[in-house]
Amino acid sequence: MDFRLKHKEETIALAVEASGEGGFAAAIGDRRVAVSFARISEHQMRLTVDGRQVLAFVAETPDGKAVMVDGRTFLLADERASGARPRSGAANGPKTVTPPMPAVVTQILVAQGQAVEKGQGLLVVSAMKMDTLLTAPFAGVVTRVNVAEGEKVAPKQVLVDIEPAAAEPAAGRAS
Amino acid sequence: MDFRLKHKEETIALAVEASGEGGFAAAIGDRRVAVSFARISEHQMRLTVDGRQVLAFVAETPDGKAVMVDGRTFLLADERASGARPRSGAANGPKTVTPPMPAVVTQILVAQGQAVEKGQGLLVVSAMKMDTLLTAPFAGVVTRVNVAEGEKVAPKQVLVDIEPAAAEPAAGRAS
Amino acid sequence: MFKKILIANRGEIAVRIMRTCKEMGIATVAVYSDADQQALHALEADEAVAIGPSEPSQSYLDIERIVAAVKQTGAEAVHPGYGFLAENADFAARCEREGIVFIGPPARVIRNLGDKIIARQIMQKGGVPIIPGMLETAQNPAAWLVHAEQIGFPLLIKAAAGGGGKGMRIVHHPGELAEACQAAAREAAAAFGDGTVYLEKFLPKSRHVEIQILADGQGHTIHLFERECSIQRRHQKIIEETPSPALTPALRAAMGRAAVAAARAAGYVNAGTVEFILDPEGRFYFLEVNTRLQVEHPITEMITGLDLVRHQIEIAAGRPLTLTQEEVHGRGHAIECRIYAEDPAQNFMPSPGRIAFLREPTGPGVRNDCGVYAGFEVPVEYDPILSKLVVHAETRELATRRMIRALASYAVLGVQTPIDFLLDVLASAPFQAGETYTDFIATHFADWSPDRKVLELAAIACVADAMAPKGRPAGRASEAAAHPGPWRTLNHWRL
Amino acid sequence: MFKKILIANRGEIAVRIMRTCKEMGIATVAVYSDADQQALHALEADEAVAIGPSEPSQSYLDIERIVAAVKQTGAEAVHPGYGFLAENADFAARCEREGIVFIGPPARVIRNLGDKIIARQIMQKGGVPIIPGMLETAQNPAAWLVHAEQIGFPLLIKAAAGGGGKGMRIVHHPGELAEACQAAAREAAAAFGDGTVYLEKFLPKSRHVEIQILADGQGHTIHLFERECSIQRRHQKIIEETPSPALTPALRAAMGRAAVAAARAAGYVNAGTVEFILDPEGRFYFLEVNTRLQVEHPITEMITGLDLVRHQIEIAAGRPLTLTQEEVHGRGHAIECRIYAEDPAQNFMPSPGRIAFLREPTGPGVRNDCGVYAGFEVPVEYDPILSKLVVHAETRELATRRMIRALASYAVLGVQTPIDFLLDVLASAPFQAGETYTDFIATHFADWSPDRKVLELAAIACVADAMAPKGRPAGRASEAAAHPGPWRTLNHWRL
Repeated sequence: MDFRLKHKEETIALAVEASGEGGFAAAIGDRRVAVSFARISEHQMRLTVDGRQVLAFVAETPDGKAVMVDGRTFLLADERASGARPRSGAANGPKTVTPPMPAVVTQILVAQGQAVEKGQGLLVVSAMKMDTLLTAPFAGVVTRVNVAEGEKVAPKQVLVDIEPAAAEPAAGRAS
Repeated sequence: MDFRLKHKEETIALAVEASGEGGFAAAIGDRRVAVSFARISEHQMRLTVDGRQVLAFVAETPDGKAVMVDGRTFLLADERASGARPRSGAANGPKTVTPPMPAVVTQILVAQGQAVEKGQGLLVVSAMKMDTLLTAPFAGVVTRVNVAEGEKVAPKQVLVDIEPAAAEPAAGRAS
Repeated sequence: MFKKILIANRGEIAVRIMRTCKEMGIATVAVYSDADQQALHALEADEAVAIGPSEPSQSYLDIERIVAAVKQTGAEAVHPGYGFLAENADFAARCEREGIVFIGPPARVIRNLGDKIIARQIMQKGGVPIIPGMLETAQNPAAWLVHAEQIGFPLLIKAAAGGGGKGMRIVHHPGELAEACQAAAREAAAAFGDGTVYLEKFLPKSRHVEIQILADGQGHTIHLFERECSIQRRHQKIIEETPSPALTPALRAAMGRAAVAAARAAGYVNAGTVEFILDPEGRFYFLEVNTRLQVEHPITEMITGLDLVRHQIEIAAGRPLTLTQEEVHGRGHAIECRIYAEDPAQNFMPSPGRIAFLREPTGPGVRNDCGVYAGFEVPVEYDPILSKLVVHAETRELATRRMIRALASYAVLGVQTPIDFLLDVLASAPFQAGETYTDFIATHFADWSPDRKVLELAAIACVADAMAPKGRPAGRASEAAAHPGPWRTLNHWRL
Repeated sequence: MFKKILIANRGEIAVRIMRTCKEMGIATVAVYSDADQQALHALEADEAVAIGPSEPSQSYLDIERIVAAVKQTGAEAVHPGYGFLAENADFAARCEREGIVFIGPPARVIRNLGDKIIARQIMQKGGVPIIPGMLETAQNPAAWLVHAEQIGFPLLIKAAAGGGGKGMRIVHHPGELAEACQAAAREAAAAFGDGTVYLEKFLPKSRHVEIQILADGQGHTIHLFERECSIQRRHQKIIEETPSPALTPALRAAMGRAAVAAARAAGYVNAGTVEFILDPEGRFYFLEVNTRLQVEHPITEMITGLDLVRHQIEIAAGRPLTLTQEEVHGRGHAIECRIYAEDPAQNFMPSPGRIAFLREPTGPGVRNDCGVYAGFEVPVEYDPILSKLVVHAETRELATRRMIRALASYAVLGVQTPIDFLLDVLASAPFQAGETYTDFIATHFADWSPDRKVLELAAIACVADAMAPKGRPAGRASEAAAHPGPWRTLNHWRL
């Protein structure tokens, strides 16, 4: 059985072979490990990995499976599962105006029809007492402001549509 | 909606009338209370009873629903539910040889065919480092010893069958 | 003593205050906004009053609604916690007018100390060393320049009404001064409704050391030693400890005396904190007074064995402080780590969301003042603090090890936390050497990224979790009912 | 220092010992029986070794299996905890022969102090007051009677090898003596393989007060004050506290000196406890030495700020004890309540079973040394202790209130516990007056039955639980993925 787990931009591939109830051998890169495991509770697993005993805490979250080992928590997602979501669109460069975290819109600085420069401030969102200015990813014209002040917004949600200026390489609207 | 909850030998009857989502009025004896409630988690309820806020912790157990309020825990069982089990057979007087708690048989003091007096020691069970002597509930003859030393036993399980002596009022075997 | 107190706050600090109230036999009233209907503080109180929408200005910061909740429930006193209305002189004054006891200093004291220029004047008069700089504001660029040259560069522009870095600018050259003053004033005006700014000497390699004080209404003031709070991100403390690795007994005594003098100069009553900047030569300067219970008060409780909230309530009830300075002893070493919902790998960006699983650290010398629980949705509207993990041990080294053990056993799944970052800070050579200056994170951890050494282990756990059935372990085979037979206890063992 | 320690125990004490090991950077090995495959102590260790069937004699008490586990894992030392092999001189001797460090006193000391008659001889020679009574056994009824009349009635028959009340009888009249001696000897022989008994004066209205001592291998011995452990059911402690309400500073110092003298007389090394009986006139008598870590050691840790397990390990590693008597100070008041799986309404009958839900108390000054978790099946084979709830506060009154708050917030569902009983004891007038004699429960709580005042509330909760859907609160409506857009942090606030 092969697992491909996404962690941020990286994929961890595990070739897993079950060895009886509660055990498996896994190959990760050139490393091979013998694992035995038992579920302690819904969120707690006991592992023995090459003789060392480890407690792992696991919970499903909207961003993938959160797994804590030794005080270190990682978000892992099955790459093949539908909607395995890249944690970051950084590879292509951010092209949409969307908040980095769940937040509240506190200020809107542009209006429909307004021309904006790349990097120009568009709106301010606030989360947990920290204000964040969202800026234009490229030069263009604001075709639509999709939110109002006081509105709750979330990552991926496009807050402002911008029609790129002719010189912009990216095709189409930022959406 | 009427609830009849068994607590030990007693029955608590509640006449309950739902008042919208998350609220009800209950009559318990001559007391009438207005209750609003919300589930906080699988095992935790928030109640407001006549203005006072109370946290209650609830879990199903083999002996009924365990409910903790203010550090006091009660076992409550729906009287009408199938197998609503009396916590004690004390009303009829104990007539069977059964351990009071899950335990291990550590000593058997009688053998099949042996005559025993009322109160005579039959076997010793041990739980959590406490030994308990189980005695004959009436005079008679041991017709069968159902367990062996070292065996795990549980309440309700009949460990020794005794045929009552002729003088005994109770009909039939102790089983 | 009060029969009922309303706690005008939320989260861990509201829960912590309620615990002391319960131990004092005082009924508690929580207030909660729409976002906090199922918040822990609202659950733990004897009564809970809804005070409005999630937006802080319409709930926790709304004086009218808080006062109405006090009247509705018949509470005799209000504990403001920290943040929100805790240092709002108008709120304290309103309580005074309404006959509600405000658990904190008098409104007048809050107002004076809330204006940094007035506070500096008070301290100078009281003989407390202040950072070299202005004691009033200035009106024109020429006047600024005169002051600046007296002080010397680099210098710091600060807002009189300020806090949290707003309206603050470091200026290195005379040429930058005028524009920086104007920008700072604009920012301060926008943030506080007051654009007054002033200049102070900038002390680059310094520590933030604060002294806890307690003052009763009868003129008796003592201090409870220091807290070192130099490790900060975004001007917000993240690790605090006491004693400070930088203080000698003589310096501790001197700073304690200065803090008591500061409190006396200000006419202080109740618990408060006098913040100082300590330079590498051991000179200390008054920074400000926090006129409330400090977030990091638990480390002082750990080393002194005192319950600061109880002392606050008793002082507010008019009782004299019977503790003398000589009776207060610090023992051992305490460290606090603030567990925020934030992502240290992304510049400590907030991370609200649902706590999917929570496992708190426990054990000897471990205290976790926690305001959330598994299943709770951490709101986007409020401060990101989830809990404060505090440890106490015999020495700084042992406390550090204890904190590392506690952090490593703390699972918060569903939101990001700085737990792994804190593990690395605690294990670092500069921390262990006590080189805790206010530039600590910028100097040593600017490029921090999460340790990946157990990532593969986490991936293995992920696979194991997928392979292991989720069903509960079956209950015991034994029958459930208990039909007591005839039995008697034979014997018993003792440990 | 050791690199790896095997903990030859289970439950809360094994977990507690591992915590200190982790803080000291020492790897831990757990051993577990079949019943304990998923026990907390087996989960928390770095390695866990199966040592056999559930029956204690074939696992936790099996010296061969423990020694084999030590060798298999390469552990350098064994911590025996309390109970099981902790006071087994043969095990300590075996460790000595195998080159395994036994974290406790030398085998010879354990053997001497394990024989109560020899211990009494040692103490008398060492100038420690002992309970009036015999210093040897007797061979015939006439000899018993001679001793008995010298001692006076009522008197107590005790087993030399004894513990936990086995082989113990109170005798009020000379006529009962011969038969009681024989019965006690039979019981002792059955329980301990040694029927030796002796007579002591019975002190009816007395307190159980014990002194914690620490002795290193270099002859330096100190005491860490007393613990009052008078409140017992079935001769087993259930509430302990320190300081004792009965001790004056002078008496504390005298008992401390006696305990140190007792330790010196016995050649004691490592942590130990000297138990005394204290009569209402303030006279104290040596009872026995517990040659191990005591169940109730946390209350001493709370008032002294010391980690006793760390000191045990350091002493066992041959380090000198650097603490002096003058450096040890008790501060505040600590109380421990033992949370057993037992039913106080049914004569404290054991209550094994599955923990269906667990919510531990938290907060300032609260420590819960817990050995179980929700979902764990508490085995029938072992001691019923689930956790030890410990509080610390400034005074006895405040500690009592803190304990009441903590108990009232402690939910253990699925097994019976004495939490409600303990709440009533803590709230009672005799407890609050400090009238804690060994007959406390028999005198004040013999007829105890559970308080029913919140039974109706519980019934209402039961109904509400039945009416409320069990589904989890839905997650936030927001989309999950995070596509960072272009953004930058604008500002920040400070608390």
